[in-house]
Amino acid sequence: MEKMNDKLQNTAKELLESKEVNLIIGFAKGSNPLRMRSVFITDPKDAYKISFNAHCVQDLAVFLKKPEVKKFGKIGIVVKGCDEKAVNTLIQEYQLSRDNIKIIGVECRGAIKQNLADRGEDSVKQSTVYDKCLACEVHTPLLYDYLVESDEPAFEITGDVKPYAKIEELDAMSVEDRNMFWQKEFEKCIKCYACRQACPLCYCTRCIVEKNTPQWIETNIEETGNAQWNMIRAYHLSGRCIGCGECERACPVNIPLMLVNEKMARDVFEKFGYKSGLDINAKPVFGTFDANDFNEFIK
Amino acid sequence: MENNRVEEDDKNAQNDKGNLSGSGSAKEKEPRIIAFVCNWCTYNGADLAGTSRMKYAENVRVIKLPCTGRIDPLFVVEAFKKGAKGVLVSGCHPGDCHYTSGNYHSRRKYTAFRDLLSYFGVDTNRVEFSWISASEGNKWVSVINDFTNKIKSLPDSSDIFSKQ
Amino acid sequence: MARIGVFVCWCGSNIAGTVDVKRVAEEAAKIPGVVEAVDYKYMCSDPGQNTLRKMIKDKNLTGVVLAACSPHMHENTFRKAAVKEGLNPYFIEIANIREQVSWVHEDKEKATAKAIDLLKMMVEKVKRNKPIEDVRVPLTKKALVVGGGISGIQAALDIANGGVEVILVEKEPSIGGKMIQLDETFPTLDCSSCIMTPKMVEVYQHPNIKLYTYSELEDVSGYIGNFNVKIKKKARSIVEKDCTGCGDCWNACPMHKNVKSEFNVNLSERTAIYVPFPQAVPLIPVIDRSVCLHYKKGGKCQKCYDACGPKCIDFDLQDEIIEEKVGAIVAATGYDLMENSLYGEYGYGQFKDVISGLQFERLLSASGPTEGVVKRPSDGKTPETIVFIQCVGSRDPEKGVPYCSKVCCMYTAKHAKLFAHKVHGSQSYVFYIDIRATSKGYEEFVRSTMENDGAIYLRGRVSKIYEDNGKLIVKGADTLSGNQVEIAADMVVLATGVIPKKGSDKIAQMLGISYDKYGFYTESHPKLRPAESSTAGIYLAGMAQGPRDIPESVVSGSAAASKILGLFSKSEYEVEGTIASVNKTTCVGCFYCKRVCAYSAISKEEVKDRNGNVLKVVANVNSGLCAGCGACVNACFSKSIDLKGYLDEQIFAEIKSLAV
Amino acid sequence: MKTVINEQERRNFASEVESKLHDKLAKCYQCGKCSAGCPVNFEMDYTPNQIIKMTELGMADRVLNSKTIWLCVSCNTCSTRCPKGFEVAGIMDVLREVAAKRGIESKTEKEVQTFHEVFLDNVKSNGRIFELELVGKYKLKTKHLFRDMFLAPKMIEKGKLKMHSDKVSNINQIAKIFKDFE
Amino acid sequence: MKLAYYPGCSLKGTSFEYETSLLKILEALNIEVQEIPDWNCCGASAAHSLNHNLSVALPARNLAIAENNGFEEVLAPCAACSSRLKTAKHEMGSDDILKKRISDSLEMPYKNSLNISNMLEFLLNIAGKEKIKSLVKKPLSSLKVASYYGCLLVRPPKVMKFDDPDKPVSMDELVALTGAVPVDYSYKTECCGAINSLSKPDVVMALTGKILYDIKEHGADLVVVACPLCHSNLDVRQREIERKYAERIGLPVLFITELLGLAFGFSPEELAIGGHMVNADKILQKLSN
Repeated sequence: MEKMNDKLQNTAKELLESKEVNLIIGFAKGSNPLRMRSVFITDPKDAYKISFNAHCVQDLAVFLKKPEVKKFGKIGIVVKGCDEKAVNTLIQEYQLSRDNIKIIGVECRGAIKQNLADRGEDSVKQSTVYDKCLACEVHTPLLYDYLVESDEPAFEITGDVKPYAKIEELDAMSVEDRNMFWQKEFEKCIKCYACRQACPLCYCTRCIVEKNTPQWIETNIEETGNAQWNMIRAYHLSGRCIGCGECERACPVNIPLMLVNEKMARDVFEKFGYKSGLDINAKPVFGTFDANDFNEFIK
Repeated sequence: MENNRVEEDDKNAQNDKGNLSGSGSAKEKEPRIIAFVCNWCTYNGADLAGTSRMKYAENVRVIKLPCTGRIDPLFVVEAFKKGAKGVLVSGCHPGDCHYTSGNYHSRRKYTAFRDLLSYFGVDTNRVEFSWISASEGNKWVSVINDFTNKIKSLPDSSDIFSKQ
Repeated sequence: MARIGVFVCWCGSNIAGTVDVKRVAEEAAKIPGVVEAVDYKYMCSDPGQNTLRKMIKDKNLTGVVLAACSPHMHENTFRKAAVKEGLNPYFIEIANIREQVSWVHEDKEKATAKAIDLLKMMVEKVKRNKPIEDVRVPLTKKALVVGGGISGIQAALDIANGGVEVILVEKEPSIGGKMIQLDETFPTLDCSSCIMTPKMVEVYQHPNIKLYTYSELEDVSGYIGNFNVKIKKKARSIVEKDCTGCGDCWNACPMHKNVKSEFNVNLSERTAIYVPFPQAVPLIPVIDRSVCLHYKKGGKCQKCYDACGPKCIDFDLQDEIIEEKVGAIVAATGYDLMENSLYGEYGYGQFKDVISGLQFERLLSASGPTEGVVKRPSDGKTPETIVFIQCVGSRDPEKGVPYCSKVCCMYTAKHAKLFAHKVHGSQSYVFYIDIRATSKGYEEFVRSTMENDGAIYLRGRVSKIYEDNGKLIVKGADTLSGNQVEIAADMVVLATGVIPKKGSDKIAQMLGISYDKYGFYTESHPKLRPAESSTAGIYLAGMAQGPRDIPESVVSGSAAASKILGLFSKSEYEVEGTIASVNKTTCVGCFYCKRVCAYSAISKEEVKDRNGNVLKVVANVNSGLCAGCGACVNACFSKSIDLKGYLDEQIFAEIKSLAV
Repeated sequence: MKTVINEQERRNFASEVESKLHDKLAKCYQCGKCSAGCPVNFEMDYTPNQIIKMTELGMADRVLNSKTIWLCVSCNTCSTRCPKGFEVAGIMDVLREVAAKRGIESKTEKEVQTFHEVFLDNVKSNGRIFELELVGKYKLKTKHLFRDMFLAPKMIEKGKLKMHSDKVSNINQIAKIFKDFE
Repeated sequence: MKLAYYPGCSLKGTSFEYETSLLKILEALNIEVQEIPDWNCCGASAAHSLNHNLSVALPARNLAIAENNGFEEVLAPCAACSSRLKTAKHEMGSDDILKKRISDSLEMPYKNSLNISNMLEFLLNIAGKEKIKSLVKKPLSSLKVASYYGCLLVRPPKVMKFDDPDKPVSMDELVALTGAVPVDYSYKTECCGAINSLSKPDVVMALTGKILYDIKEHGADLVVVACPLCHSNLDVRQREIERKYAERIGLPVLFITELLGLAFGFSPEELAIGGHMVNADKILQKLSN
């Protein structure tokens, strides 16, 4: 880890000193050593604060949408492979210019589930990391200006690992049972929109829920309105969500939102062969079409 | 602020609801079906069914839009929320879109949207999609009749968008 | 407060026979906002319209709903009537209770209930209508034609003869395109240059046509009626106004026999300063700087300059950018032939006497390298047996393209025919898969090649060509007799497939028009708008759209021209106001709208503060280009774009009115 | 020649071939390039393109009893040059396999079929080819005892015909492969 | 990189000259290959003619053994063997179910990761032109050599992915490296009839005869091949063809490895050139002059 941190800090320092960027967003140790927090560095002298370990769960790309961050112009950001896909998507969707961002990619071996970390877990294993890490295809970020390699070995995956196994279970259920499942989940929703706030790709300055002519979503907290919000969120993120899992982590009532996001991602891949966040020059799946697209459900 | 005038009318409309429901008198044994159709192909196909005096089930209410590309999947959710038992989306056949590609874009979105509906426990038998050209009056009739029969055969829905 | 008038039409008994029109009107009157609801026997009749106009005036209506026949029947009738009373035409809505109710249902009770529902929907919609103004776009009455082949020439002449100024841009040093390279044309066998040259000269002399040859399109911006184009006039190294085309310069050039002639498809040579062919228009030479000794050897050679009487050669001329403003554009960029070298089994490039169809045209042509005598490229001998192979590259998804190139069946028949006429006692064999001869006189032409000119047609493809003792051994199949056949030929002519001109995709991107996966420009509608591109104000002509023959190319050139003359016949271009508009405050500029727009109607607009700093980039709808389909509205996550006449709010109101 | 097409039989045969071939018969547009380049066409009773069409029409008897399918030497000239990318050589394999499965013995090209069978038997029992045994068994089966006999002495002299061969030692595995895929 | 060697049945039998010469030049090139342990027959044409799945499973066993022994690259000098190995790889690459069935049947894990090279590919890509050229001690400049490719080295191109199927050049390039003059002729990729050698000798003689007479006409001194089946048709059957068409041919047929061996300075005995049916003494003499 020390080697990694040295490289991270040096890179950050150089970038700030050379004025190539005005701000670096990274991770720093919090008061609890097993919880990492985000840190915003403008002074090269503070670069030593930056650090990385298996507790760096947050997707820092979420800050790139904030006006108070945007005003810095050229920004450097520390990203894991999964989070970097968010950066790609932001570039793809014109929310960020490639010229204005320096991507400091870190090779990530997996992030430890925060609830376990809070109980003192500190080792990266199949049983301690998030589901997204088990299915991770981007331990090394796809796009970066600087790469900080991990000095940890990759953890072993043994047996038949099925991340998000619940999806298959849901798929196998009857419609009524799925309805029951989600009704229970969405009943809990308090429409706090934390899922939206935590999402690096929910960057609209005026969200559709805030539009009242027409009222797309019931504002009060009742079942159909809750479901409607969750529906719209899922629909707006399908083909875009890069699976960082921040929405689910942010949800105060523990709705398993990644089961929705991941399902849509699989669906889009199955139907259109598209995976989000891989290529800044790719046409987004719902920004284009193919004359031979899936047509079977249409009479 | 943009629409005071209308909001006011709406309130009145709600108050008067009981009085003016022409359809209300049938006490809604008949399921309501909303059809979102494009102006160029399906709407004309339905017109053709009319001029040919073909007969079909009365349950459908057509909402005309310029193109399937304009038919937002979220309209479907809204229709369910407002009590529709079935929703039909229909437009020009692939390759025939008046606006070149509206139906292609729409098809992609509905492919994903339909799966999402089903995943959330909505019976996808309640949403129907069809390509009906301006010359397919007979297809319009059979799609409407088949869909109406299908909807009638389904149990009362209790999915997350239909609960009142 | 809305003041809506409702009219329920009987349409004689057409509606009233099945729908209780009185009850519909009664129910309508109860809808909030409806000030009066009446029923009338025939709303579309003059008295019906007068009733409508009277109520608009008397009751000071802000909106009208007619429960009547399909809007596709009389919407315009009623809109016009409304306009006469000063009401915005888009405040007329129609509930279709004839085609969708009375004609298709029998149960009067249910039909009436449905009619009431449809009417309610429209009342709720009209309440939320906003005044829409039709868009008027000023027109610059000048046209640009890109490409100086037969279709481009035809378009330019037709537009110019209609009294409109035309700019014709051609990439090559001369206009004429591929057609001027052809010998005689099927099925009438009139000589191509005899019918083409006068047209080329007419273009040159036409007072309304400004011709830029050796020039390329550099940039296009703007929209229908108002395009700004930049044309790069490449340096010809000749002061054009002084040149007389006398030929002293190219006769003096020491670089003769060094460069392959493009015009003769590599069958002859040309000089470094050259005109591509003697009838070139303009008859002004150009210096090919990539081979000219003056440029290659530091200015030492200037033999052409010395020979030139008027001293119009200027070695230092530079490329020039010309800016023009035009109102409409014709894209007629033409075609290329596929690379025959893809077919290793046919030995093109390896065996000198395996040539392309276009090369054979040059061998047949009196202005060609052999002055019209058919000779083998290898040894100059006159061939006695020629094998023609059709579908080389066409209908071949593995190595070439899957489509049919359309002209090869006919030109091969022509080649076999002309060869029989030129070389007595000669023999042609034609390998074909299907014969496509579907225009006037075509089938007869092919039959006569077989029956009168003795060409033997074999139904099958050729698998391989070998060389053996100066002969080409062609190994093919005749599937009709079920035989493998070998023919010893003196020469083999490949009917090479047609592909879009190299670089035509770049021009399409510049123009913002769409093209298919092969690169052919796509029509706005394949049947009903075949001359229009997907972008308003840009029209298509010739082979750039897909394989076609000369008459079809001429027709398409004329069609594009007539579209433009029609457009220019009005003082302004008018489009329906039901187009998209952007809420620039809430737009975040993700440009999904731009991605899904089939009309390139959405552009990026910078929002700046007082000091000119860019605050953000948002979408902007170009009203001249928007066709009003609404695909952008669906693509918008934050619902910052909406479609006039079909606002989200209106659709929601319609749905809500149906709430049960 | 006349053929009455029985739609059910046509479909059965065509789809059996298509599913084994992983390709569609309708792809072929009968240009004949396969037959044009086929090195053994001169010996065949039907040209390759005819075989494809006949298969599509369900003429199973004629196709499976044809000389063509056994004469094909799998040189792949046809598949390589086919403008539609159709597996022409592949369909010959499929038809041979179908013929063998149906127990159809070629009347005219018995030698080819027998050679393949003897060859596979040889592989099955040794794991590798023992050439002398292969040739011997083939000759016994076809009764062409003396064909090519004059070659033998010189080949033995040159050391080309070995008198023994190495077998695969894990011969059970070979047997298992044959069992699993036969 | 660990290089596996799949000899195939012919190289252990009728075409022993191929193996002998091949091992010699690999030694000279300082390339070490290891025979795949307990390899089995690829099934050749018989398997794919009678049983598609077997035609994939038989070569797959060899690939699986090689893969599980840590090899990354396989040399299959026999054109037919390399074709079957490559086809098996191609088939399993597009048919996961079959791949799994085979892997289950073999009771071995299998990733389908090996790269397979035929002789020419191996020489050009793995040994490299430079190295071959540097080893040429006796340029064969007096010889005119026709390269005969046949079918299976280049066809079908989507599986073989090697050279141009209609205008192949790889063997001619190797010939040129030895200093010999490559001879161009028409029937480079025509089929010799290969698999039907025993069962349809008349057909095979017609096909092979056409090729041999064409080569002869173009003035070649000898033919080189990279396939034991081609070799046996062109070499073993040559006398018979001469008799049948009553015209002498007298073209020695060498393996490309033998030609390279001669250029590297090995003696004909070291390369087992004496094992051929058509006597090569005349050209060997021409060389020593």
